[in-house]
Amino acid sequence: MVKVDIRQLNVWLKGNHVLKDITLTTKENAVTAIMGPSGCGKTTLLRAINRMNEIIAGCRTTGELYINGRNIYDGETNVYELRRSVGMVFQKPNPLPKSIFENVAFGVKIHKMANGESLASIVERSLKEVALWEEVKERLNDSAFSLSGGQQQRLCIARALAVNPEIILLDEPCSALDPIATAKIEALMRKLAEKYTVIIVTHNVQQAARVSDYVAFLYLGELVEYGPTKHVFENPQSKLTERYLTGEFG
Amino acid sequence: MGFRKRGMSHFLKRLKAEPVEVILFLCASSSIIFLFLMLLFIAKEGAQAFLTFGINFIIGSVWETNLDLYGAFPLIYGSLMVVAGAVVIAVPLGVVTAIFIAEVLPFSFRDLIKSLIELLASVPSIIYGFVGLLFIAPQVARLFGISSGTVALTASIVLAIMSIPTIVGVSGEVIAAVPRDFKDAALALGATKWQTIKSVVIPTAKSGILASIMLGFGRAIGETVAVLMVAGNVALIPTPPWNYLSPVYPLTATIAMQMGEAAVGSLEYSALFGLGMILFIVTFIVNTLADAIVKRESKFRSGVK
Amino acid sequence: MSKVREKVLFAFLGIPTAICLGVFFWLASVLLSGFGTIKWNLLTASVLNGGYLEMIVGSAYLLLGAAGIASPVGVLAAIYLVEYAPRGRLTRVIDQAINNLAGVPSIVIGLFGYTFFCRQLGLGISLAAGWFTLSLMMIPIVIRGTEEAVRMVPNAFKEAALALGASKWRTVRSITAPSAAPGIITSILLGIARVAGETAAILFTSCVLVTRGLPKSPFEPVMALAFNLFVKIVALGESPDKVFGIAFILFLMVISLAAAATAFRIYYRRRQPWLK
Amino acid sequence: MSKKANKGISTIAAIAGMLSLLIIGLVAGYYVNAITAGNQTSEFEEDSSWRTASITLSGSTTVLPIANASAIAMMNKYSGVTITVQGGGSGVGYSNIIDGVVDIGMASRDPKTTEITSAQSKGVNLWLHPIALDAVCVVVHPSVANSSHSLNLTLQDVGKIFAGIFTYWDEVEAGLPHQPIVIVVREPGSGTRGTFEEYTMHPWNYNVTTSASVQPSNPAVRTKIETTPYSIGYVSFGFLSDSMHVVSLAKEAGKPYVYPTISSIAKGEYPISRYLYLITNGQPKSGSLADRFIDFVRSKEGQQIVEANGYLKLPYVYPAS
Repeated sequence: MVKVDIRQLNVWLKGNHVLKDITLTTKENAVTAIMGPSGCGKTTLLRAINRMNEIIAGCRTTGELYINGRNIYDGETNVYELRRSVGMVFQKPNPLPKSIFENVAFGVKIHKMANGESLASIVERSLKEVALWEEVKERLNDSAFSLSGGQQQRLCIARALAVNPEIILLDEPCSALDPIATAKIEALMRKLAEKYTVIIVTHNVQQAARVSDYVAFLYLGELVEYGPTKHVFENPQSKLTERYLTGEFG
Repeated sequence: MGFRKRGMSHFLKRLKAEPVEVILFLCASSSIIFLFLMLLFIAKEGAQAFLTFGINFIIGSVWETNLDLYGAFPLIYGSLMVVAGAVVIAVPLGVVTAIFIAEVLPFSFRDLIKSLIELLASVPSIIYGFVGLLFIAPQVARLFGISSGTVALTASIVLAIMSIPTIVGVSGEVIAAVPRDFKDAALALGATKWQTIKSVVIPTAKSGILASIMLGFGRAIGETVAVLMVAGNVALIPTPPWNYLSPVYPLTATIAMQMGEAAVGSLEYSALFGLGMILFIVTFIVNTLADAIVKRESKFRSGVK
Repeated sequence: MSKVREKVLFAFLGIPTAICLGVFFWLASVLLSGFGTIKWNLLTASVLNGGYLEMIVGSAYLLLGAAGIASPVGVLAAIYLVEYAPRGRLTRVIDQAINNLAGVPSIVIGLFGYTFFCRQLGLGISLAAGWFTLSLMMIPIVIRGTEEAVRMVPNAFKEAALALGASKWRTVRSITAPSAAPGIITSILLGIARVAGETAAILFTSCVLVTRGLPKSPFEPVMALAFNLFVKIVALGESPDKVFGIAFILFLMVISLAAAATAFRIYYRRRQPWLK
Repeated sequence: MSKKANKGISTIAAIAGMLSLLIIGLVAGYYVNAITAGNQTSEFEEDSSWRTASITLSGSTTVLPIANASAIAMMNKYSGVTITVQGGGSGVGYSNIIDGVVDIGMASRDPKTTEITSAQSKGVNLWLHPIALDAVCVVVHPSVANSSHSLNLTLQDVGKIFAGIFTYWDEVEAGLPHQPIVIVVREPGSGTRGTFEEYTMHPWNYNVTTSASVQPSNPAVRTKIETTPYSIGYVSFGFLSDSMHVVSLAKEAGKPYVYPTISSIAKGEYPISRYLYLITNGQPKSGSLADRFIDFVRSKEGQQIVEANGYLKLPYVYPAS
């Protein structure tokens, strides 16, 4: 099942042509990794999927991007509803300056989603999904900043899950974390793929190999190679991909 | 005492090691020295008034030079009334303007409009007084059908105009300091711009905004020349006390008006320094509180709580 | 649709901004309306012939002297606070004192200036007393501005010098201070702009209504725009059209100082890539 | 951009800035002092040292305009003299002379007893030089009285009004409007206020009601009265205007009501009049600049300045020098 279908996507940021004619489709309930050296446009590609590029001044986008068969750049899409259904987790954990509970409840409140199910149970369910519940259930009213980095990042994932998204975008979610916290998040990603479509940006080749089903390799704003992870890693079609995978540059 | 001893010997050691540092240190401590001298000299000159009238210097309700009776309450009340009016006008205008500039306005306009409003902050107070006397007071008189426009309301309006740039400037900085991360988090969850402002930007910046309001308040209560020109200068509590259409005689205006008339060393002279003392203490407290708020906030941010 | 509702809401939020800008333009137009009535030859005519020249130059004397005192003290204090001060109680007290000094009302500074500089130190009503009094208002501004400028100098610059074996003071002199110079100059300009229109602080300390020419020593009094404007309106009750010229020149002087400071800052921010 | 280039630019900018300011200051100073040097004329004898002397005046804001204009006129006439005029109030005029801070004080009232004792204890001999005559005129808004229905009051009536004993106009005189009286006064220490109270309040131990509006100058009082219905206040003779009604005053009941005119004031018929003074410590030394300045103010030219500022010239003429 095709979940995200990108066709000839071009993005300019402050006059720089950051993404050039990207065409790519991702499968439902799979982990797709976007990798490439820094500055290749992988974060911009990710942020194109929930239209977060728009909040940057001097951004221009052309092309089409279909989610569930609807072009989100058609001018009629409700961007707020789009961002609810496409959750995002950032490079650096970014909890809001609120309590742990309020962080998870934030999205539920702004979308007025707590009908029937109580807010507390949504929070509990979301925190359980990221395996954080046991660690924080006694101190839900503490500042989110009292958590460790890894916990903060899982909290941010829980916050995204609380609003029932279909797609989760993760922008190098482990780059600020230690190896143990990284392992936990990676395991979580595999679990999330059972229920959600997961797209992750990473510059860590091993991580892409460990967690993803599909992998896309971006270089200087162009899509160089895209395919099932196993296939790409074992038999890269492009010389550039091969050199990147072997660590020649990146 | 122990602290000072250690400080002293440390100081002397430093003096030998790096003499430059001592000069730098002296410059840095000049603020403390002058603040201390200020307290000392104003208290010295004002002591006679406090000794003569005791608590009645502050709560006494008759300020009458001919009788050599100095009860500053009507003056304190006048100051508070004018400043309260200014705060009511300036805070909503200033804070909303700061939010609008920082969060809503297109990038290209931000700097221009911010600079224009900052320029307003540098206009001298005597110019505000001049314009207030010439243009605002007559309008107030006409609008409310009162005979003379030099009343508490006019003073409040003039003060509000003067305080808005301070409030916009400082709260603008605080709002700009709300981390990008927080806003991204809310936006990525599908929050609208307004929801982001309401539930992330304002709560995060609120103590900074409060501090900016207090700083504006401290500025306003010490404002002299503009207020003197438009407040009407009657040393009485208005009847009823909330009547903004009656003239008042703020502390600062009293000092500036009567200082020229008071013979050095007289009770009147001392009473005017007493007023200075009251102003000094009030602004000291307000500023210290504003600082404390800012500091507490930065601690919370770093997760200490 | 929520987008439309939000647009309407933001339009309402824009009203206060429009009011603030309206006030600015109104103020400017009011003062500009007096523009035509100003006789420009009075700018260069002596007070003895009904002009403003001594007041203009007198104001400049006051400002330059005050800046001459406040700049070194403020800049050195800021360098101490950023580069040298140990983290401790004393430093915190100094920091707090600077904020409190900045918040002292100008009329109180004026009272202090009169009793301390004019009477205690025996300076009398003089240019020097005005310098010291005004510098008390400038010092906190210069310190805060310089602190910010010095903090913005990247550590890498300083470390480069220190790694070469330069002493701390040497590093400050040859790396930190020059890199921060534009910010320091901006803060001094802002300090001058802030006190340029100050009336309450010089009311009792340094000004007279009329005298001949400019002070020949710092111990003589001076004529200044703000003071003369105040006395002419409040004490002499001269009609507004007679003093409009002084008001307008004062406004112009202060606004151009402030605008110069802002322009200077923007220009140098662009030229110093590390200031983002 | 390299560090070095930046350092060079900012240092040069700073030095250039300082230098140009210094040069501008020096040039401006030179220019100012060149154009403020007046022309030499000889009205007084040539041989004395006063031509290069300096004096300072301070005191009453009522006298300030006269002193200001006289100082400018005299400095224009004699290129070497410097006359500095500060403000203050009559209180400052006396205390500065007693403290020996200025050469000439200005006052629009006689010294208070405390000022006389203070002067005596410091060995200062307060010497009052009348330079102009002034009358304090009681004025009301035309809504109270006008040319067809004028208002006559005794000094004690005026006192009762300003003390707040009368609060409505019809209490003062039947037929006046039943409206609260709005009282406008000058700031404490003002000579105008002192003179006014000396004649209308002190004889009966009245004190000005605290509900009075305080105004800092004669023009301010005038504006306030002109724009405030049912108001009463007082101004110097020179500040009367057609938009206010001037009250005729009688010393006491039964005495004639006198309207302030130049002749009634000069003859001493109008009850509230005063002299404006310059004050020195003892008789100024003959031929000193202070002496010359006082003579100048009393000369024909000086008395024209007095009249131009709305006060009455002295009824007698002092010989020049």
